Amino acid sequence: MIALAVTTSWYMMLAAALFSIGVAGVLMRRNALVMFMSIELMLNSVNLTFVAVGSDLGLIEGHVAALFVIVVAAAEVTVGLAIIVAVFRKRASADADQLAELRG
Amino acid sequence: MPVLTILIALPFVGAAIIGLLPRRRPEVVFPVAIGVSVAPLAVAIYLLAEYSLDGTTFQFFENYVLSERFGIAWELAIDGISLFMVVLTAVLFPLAIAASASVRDKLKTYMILMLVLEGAVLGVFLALDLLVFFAFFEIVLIPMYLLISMWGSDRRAYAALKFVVFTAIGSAFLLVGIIVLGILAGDAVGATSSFDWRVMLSMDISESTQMWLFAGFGIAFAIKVPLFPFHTWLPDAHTEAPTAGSVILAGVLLKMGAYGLLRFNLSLFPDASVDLAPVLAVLGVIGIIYGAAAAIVQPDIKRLVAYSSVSHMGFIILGIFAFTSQSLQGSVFQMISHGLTTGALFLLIGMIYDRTHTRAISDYGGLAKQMPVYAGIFLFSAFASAGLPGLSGFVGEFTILVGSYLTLPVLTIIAGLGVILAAVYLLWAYERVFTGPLNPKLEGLKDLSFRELAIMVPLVVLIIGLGVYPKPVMDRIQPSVEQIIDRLEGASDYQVPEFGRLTDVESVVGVGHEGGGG
Amino acid sequence: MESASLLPVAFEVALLVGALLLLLVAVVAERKASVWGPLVGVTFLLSAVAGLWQWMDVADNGGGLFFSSQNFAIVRSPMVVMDEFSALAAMVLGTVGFVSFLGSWDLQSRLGKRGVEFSVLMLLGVAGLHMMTASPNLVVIFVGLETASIAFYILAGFTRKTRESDESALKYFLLGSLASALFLYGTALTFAATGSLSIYGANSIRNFFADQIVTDPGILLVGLALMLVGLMFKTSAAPFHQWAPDVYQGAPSGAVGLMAAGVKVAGFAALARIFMGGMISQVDIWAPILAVVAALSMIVGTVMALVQDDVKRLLAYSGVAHAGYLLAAIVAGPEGLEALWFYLATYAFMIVGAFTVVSIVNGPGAGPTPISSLKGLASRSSETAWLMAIIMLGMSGMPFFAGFVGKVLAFVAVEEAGYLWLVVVGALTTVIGLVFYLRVVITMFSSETDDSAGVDSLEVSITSRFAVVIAAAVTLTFGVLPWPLLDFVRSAIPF
Amino acid sequence: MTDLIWLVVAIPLVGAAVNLFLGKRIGEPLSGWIGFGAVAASFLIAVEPMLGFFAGDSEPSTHFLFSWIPVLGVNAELLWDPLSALLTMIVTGVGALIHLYSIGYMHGDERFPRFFSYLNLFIASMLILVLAANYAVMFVGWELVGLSSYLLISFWFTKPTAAAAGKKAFIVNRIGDWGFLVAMMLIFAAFGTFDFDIIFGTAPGVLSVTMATAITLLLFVAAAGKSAQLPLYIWLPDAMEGPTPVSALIHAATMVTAGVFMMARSAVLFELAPVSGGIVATIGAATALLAAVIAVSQRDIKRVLAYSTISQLGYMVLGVGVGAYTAGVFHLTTHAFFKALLFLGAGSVIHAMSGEQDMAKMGGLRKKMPITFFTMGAAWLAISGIFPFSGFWSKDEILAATFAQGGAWYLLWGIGIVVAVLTAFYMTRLFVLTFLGKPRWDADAHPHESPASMTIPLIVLGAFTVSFGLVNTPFRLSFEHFLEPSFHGIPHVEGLTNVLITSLASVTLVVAIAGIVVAWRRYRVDELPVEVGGWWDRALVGFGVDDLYGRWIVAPGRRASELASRADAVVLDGAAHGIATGVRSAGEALKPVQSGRVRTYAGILAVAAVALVVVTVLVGGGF
Repeated sequence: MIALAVTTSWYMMLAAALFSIGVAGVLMRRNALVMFMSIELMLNSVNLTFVAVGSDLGLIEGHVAALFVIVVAAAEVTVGLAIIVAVFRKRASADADQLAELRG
Repeated sequence: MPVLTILIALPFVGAAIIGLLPRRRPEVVFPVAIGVSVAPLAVAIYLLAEYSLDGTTFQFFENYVLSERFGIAWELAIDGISLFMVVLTAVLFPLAIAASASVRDKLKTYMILMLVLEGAVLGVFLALDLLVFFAFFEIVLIPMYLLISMWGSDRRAYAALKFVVFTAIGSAFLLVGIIVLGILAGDAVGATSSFDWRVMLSMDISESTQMWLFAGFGIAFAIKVPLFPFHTWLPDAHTEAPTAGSVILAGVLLKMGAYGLLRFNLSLFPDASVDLAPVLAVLGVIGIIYGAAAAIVQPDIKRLVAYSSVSHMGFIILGIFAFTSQSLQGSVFQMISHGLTTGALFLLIGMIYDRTHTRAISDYGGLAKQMPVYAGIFLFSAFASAGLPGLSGFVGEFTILVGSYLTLPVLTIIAGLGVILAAVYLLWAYERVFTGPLNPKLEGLKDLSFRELAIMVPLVVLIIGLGVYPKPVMDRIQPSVEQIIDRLEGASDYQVPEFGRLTDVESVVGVGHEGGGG
Repeated sequence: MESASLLPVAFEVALLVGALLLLLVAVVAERKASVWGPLVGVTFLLSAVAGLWQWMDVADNGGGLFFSSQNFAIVRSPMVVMDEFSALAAMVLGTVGFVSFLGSWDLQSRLGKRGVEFSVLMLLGVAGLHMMTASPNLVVIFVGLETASIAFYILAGFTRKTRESDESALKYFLLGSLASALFLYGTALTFAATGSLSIYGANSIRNFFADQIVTDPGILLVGLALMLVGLMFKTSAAPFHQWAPDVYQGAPSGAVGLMAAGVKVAGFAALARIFMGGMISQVDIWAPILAVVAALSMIVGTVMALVQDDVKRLLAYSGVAHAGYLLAAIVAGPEGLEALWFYLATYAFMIVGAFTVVSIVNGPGAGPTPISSLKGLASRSSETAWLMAIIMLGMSGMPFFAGFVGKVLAFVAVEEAGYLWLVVVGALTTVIGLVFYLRVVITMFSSETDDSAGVDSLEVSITSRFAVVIAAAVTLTFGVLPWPLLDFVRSAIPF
Repeated sequence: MTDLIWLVVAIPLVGAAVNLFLGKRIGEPLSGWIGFGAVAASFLIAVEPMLGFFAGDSEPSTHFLFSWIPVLGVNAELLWDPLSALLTMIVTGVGALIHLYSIGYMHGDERFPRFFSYLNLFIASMLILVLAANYAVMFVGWELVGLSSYLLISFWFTKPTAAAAGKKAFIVNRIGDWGFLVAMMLIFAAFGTFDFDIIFGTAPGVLSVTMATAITLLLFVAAAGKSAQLPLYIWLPDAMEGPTPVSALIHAATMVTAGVFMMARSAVLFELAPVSGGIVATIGAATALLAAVIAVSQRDIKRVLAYSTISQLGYMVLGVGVGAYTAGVFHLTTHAFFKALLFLGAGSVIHAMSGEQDMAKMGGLRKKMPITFFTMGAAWLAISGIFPFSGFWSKDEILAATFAQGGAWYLLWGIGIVVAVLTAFYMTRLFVLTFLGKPRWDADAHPHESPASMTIPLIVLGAFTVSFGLVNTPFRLSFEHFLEPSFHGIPHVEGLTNVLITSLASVTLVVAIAGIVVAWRRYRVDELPVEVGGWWDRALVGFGVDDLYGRWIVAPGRRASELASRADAVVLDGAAHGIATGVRSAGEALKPVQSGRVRTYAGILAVAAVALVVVTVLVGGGF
């Protein structure tokens, strides 16, 4: 069996795939929560890229950046969930398309 | 002593004074407004007296650099042409304000807008820096828009918006043209950009660029003049505007277009001017005939005078693009005369509108019996507008027609027909309104009051004065016009034809600087 | 700069300290808004003064890259830079923050205890915004961006009782975080391509481009594009603008001022910093794209605003159009920066003033704000009507009002950069703009309404009135005498 | 004394201004006397220098007043030479008489002072026209005369027909003025100036035949407008709406002759263009014939005289066309006297019959109005061309000159003779129907002789009508000698031996007498011939030329204007509205895209992002 060397570009492609899945999730899923989950998925794929490149180039900025992103993602989660819960508590479902009064 | 800056500042100061007047005593606003508007008139008369004949054409030069990098300077000057535009403005505004006695609601705002408008218009005629010119040219829109849409008659919203959009589109192209020209001038001077008129005068721009710039500038000024296809805003704006608005619109605002053509299109883009002259002259002449024809059948007296303005401005365009010093000088003179005559007509219509609140000609009849003095002055103004010799209208029109013949023979002959049509629409209107049996509804109308007479007398005196002895005005216009003609001759291959040579031509109309038909 | 003094981050520190103090005071002072109100105002003013102090310090001994004291290993990619650019941004954000605070005070004083949270969020949001402008490091810019965005997501939904506020907050949050994620992925790819996260410093993106020809720029271009998407979303440029109208309409009028003004100032500053500072050598790639987006924004913005009946939606779409004009200034490269800053500074005040007037007329909370509600404002409160007219004319680009100077100078720079067609689009869309701005003006001055409501019957709170007066004053003074501000701004072009 | 000439013009102007502004205060008779005084003063001032020419010892002179339009080199300048002196004499002389007459005629009119103001204005404008030293100043007089005729025709403006007649007169005149304007354009292009002395001095050597023809034909268009020649004569009959003294002064003696005067003044140019001479003469003859025929059928006394004037003007134009300028001017002068007399006489009759103008309701006025009868009798004989009276000499000279040309001109001479017959016929018809036969007055009519102020002018004019002919008999051409300085260099009509002249004169005399006798026998009967049906009706309305114009020029003109005005609203405004609605609909079209649903926005955001990435990569040349 030929030992395939796992290079950084593999990681990058994986991250890109994850990112695309995230975007697809935001577009296709109705539920606001799932949309928000997909966005978090996108952020994590970015983390993967940062870490992969950071270790590949031996630069610490990559890893520091990943940490920053995790912190920010956390903040976003708290606020995001709070908003989504607040908005959909009074409503039947968490369907984002319900909210369409502001248009035109 | 920066006379010109003071001249521009005075109306704005006046507006501020009126703004500060106590709200409790509204009756004080009207007299103060007239008083304040007389100040610029005094300065204008001072300029008229001080303008020396033998000096260079541009006098009272002021230059205060605003931005080194972009080459923008507060540059003002006055020459033979702008001198009389300034005087015309300074004369018409007090009269228009005095004629606004019947304005009741928000009189303070009305007067502020009128004075701001006056300041902006004075700025247009005095500015030499292109950006400063543009700023004043564009800002004139706002007070005019508000005047029409707040004090106009029934279709005022539509008319005001139409006026703004037409002119704004024009000035959009003008802005693009100015910026492109500014960059070119900047390269010549070595800065990012330069908007100094003198720098642009000394530049030689390639023929194709001149064409584009001529088009950009030309569209804005053509809409403002208004030239034939772009004139449809004029009848609506004039009809719906309040009396003072129409007087200023016809008396002064239309001249900004013609002034722009003279000052910028002809001087800065001589080659393009020579190439495009026939096109614009043709549009001008169409304007003359079309405007006059449309005027004949207008049911509304104000719309009739508005269309007559289209016709008269057509003469001015013909004169400008015939490129002889006689025709150009005739155009400038006609700009002054048209301001006075059409201003007088609109003031008069305003006076009768204050009494009867209707502009439809069919509502009138036999007015001359009820208001003889009013009828007399109206007939006088109508004949002045139709170009009766001895009055200012004739001097302008005659000089244009005789001056334009050599370069645009066929067009000038057709333009001459405008003189007949003018008599038709004015006299037919006069007949329907003033002669015949008195319309019963008009019983008991009082003739002109002292105030109204006081407004009309200066205009009548000026119209007669300019008609009988136009020499002092013509002598001051002459050098500026010569300068433009030299500029045209110098830059392009165009040679101004000499009058008095055409004695042995074969075909009667076979002459013109291109040798073909006019 | 041996000892890492706090001057470079003085602006953020001032705001943070202010926020903390505010929270403490709020706990003690319970309901009395009049106690902690002035504190917020003072904090904003202090932050602006900090910006001024930074400016003077930079003017004396030159800007510098900070937090790069020798012993840290990140001398190669500093986190914060203090130059005229960031100092100017601080001053603008500080003053805009102050004015929008005044504008929103009607709202806050009504919210009782939660009013404090509103102010804290405003302070933190502005701090985040300045972080975006003062940092050469892409990730720190992202952090600043997220801090501000999160603060404004909450502000958008602050008056939760009304349905529109919920909808606006949710939309803003979902789309905002999506855009931020895109931006972040862009930074990651740029990092992958250039091996650096910072524009300045030893191992910076700029040096990367300086010393080698990029053979295989694929990854870099994608990264660059995604960063553009993120920032253009934030500055509501078309076609990434769709969130703006709904969010502005739904959000409480008091809060929208800061959201609209602050995000635009910071967004464009960051855009300028990254693209003009870092990637100036790639200008012939991103400039044409920005030009197209600018033109699109101008057209979509003005055309859509023309058919709006709601004042806030109209102002939102006009914001899209203004984003177009600002993008045009960036397209012109360094030449356009002067115009960019002038336009940004004056536009921020105008938009805050406009929204304050809306909150005066229709109440600071959320709710429908049809244009017809402005009808006859001139008779109800002539001063407000005149001030709003000045702001509207300023926004429409009328000469002798601030908008004109910014727009014309931007067009000059764009023309010099060779994009004549963009200038033509700009000039023509300005005409459309004039139509709907004048529509607002004439609605106010039309006297159809019966004057039974009596003259000056609309009561206007001092703070809102003061905010609108400042906004109109800025519009008028910098319209008639723009030259001092222009010279001041010109010196803020470090790169 | 000639340098006081500008006073001749100034005094009537002052008179006009005084009456206009202070009229109401001055009141009825006084303002009339002021008007009369002004014109009489001008007359006295002009007489003395005129006599100088008569004695043959003073030279023509120009008087510079001020520089009017510098850029065109036009100065306000007056030219004093025999021709202008003669016309000044006619204008001020006849004018003064008519002013005197008007004091009586206009008695009791509420706008009495305003009438004399307009009359003075007319005299002043006519003097400007006559004394002008260049075409531009002449044009000023030309149009001001048109203005005053407008004001005077529609003096009783409360009558819609009067107002319409005034407007019609001015507009038709304006058509002529357009011709004058275009002529002046050509002149300025050719000579670079409008001054007569330069133009007439250099023209023969310099001007080409085509240019000369063009200029002269255009000048003739102007003359046709002013002197009511075919096709622009339609305004004169309607101008009778004005008060009778106005018809006498303007539409008989002075204004209508302005066209002939102008052509005489431009004789040098006409000499250079034989073709236009022919055209002018032909049109003159045709007009004379047509007008004479129509005059025969007219029932209104003033309309008879109006068509008679058009016919006599045709004679003068024929004279000028033939090249006999002196003859033309001579006939102009004599016509001024007897036509003014006829009109004033008619006025006196109308005044006496309290406004009645239809000849069918007159008759037998001989005994009631002896002075009017005798003076109009003299004028009747003069205009018919009976021997010692002035009309005979002047008309005969024109016919003789036409005959002397030979060739095709015989046809014109023939027409001239036919017109002479018709003239005699309709004038006798008028005279007989008015003064002789059984009175056919209405019940309330009781005519009486007019007051002295009206009859004195009649008598003076009568004297001139009788005597003036002798001034220029074929044997002693003192009139020609008098005008010689104005027409130096113009070739005289040759081939007129004494024998030929006397024989031609006798032919015209016989023909005239024949005309009188036929008319006398037809109308000097108690039972008047019925003149209705067929030819009579058509002639009465001037062969429908008027409504021909109405149908073929005025109506289509109005339709074109309607079209222009509607085109404005539909086409041009349509285009403007099109653009506006286009922009607005673009906005409306974009609205649904803003659906309000978050996922649509996210979708568009994503698609746009992908698009941007793809474009950037392509632009950057990546991968």
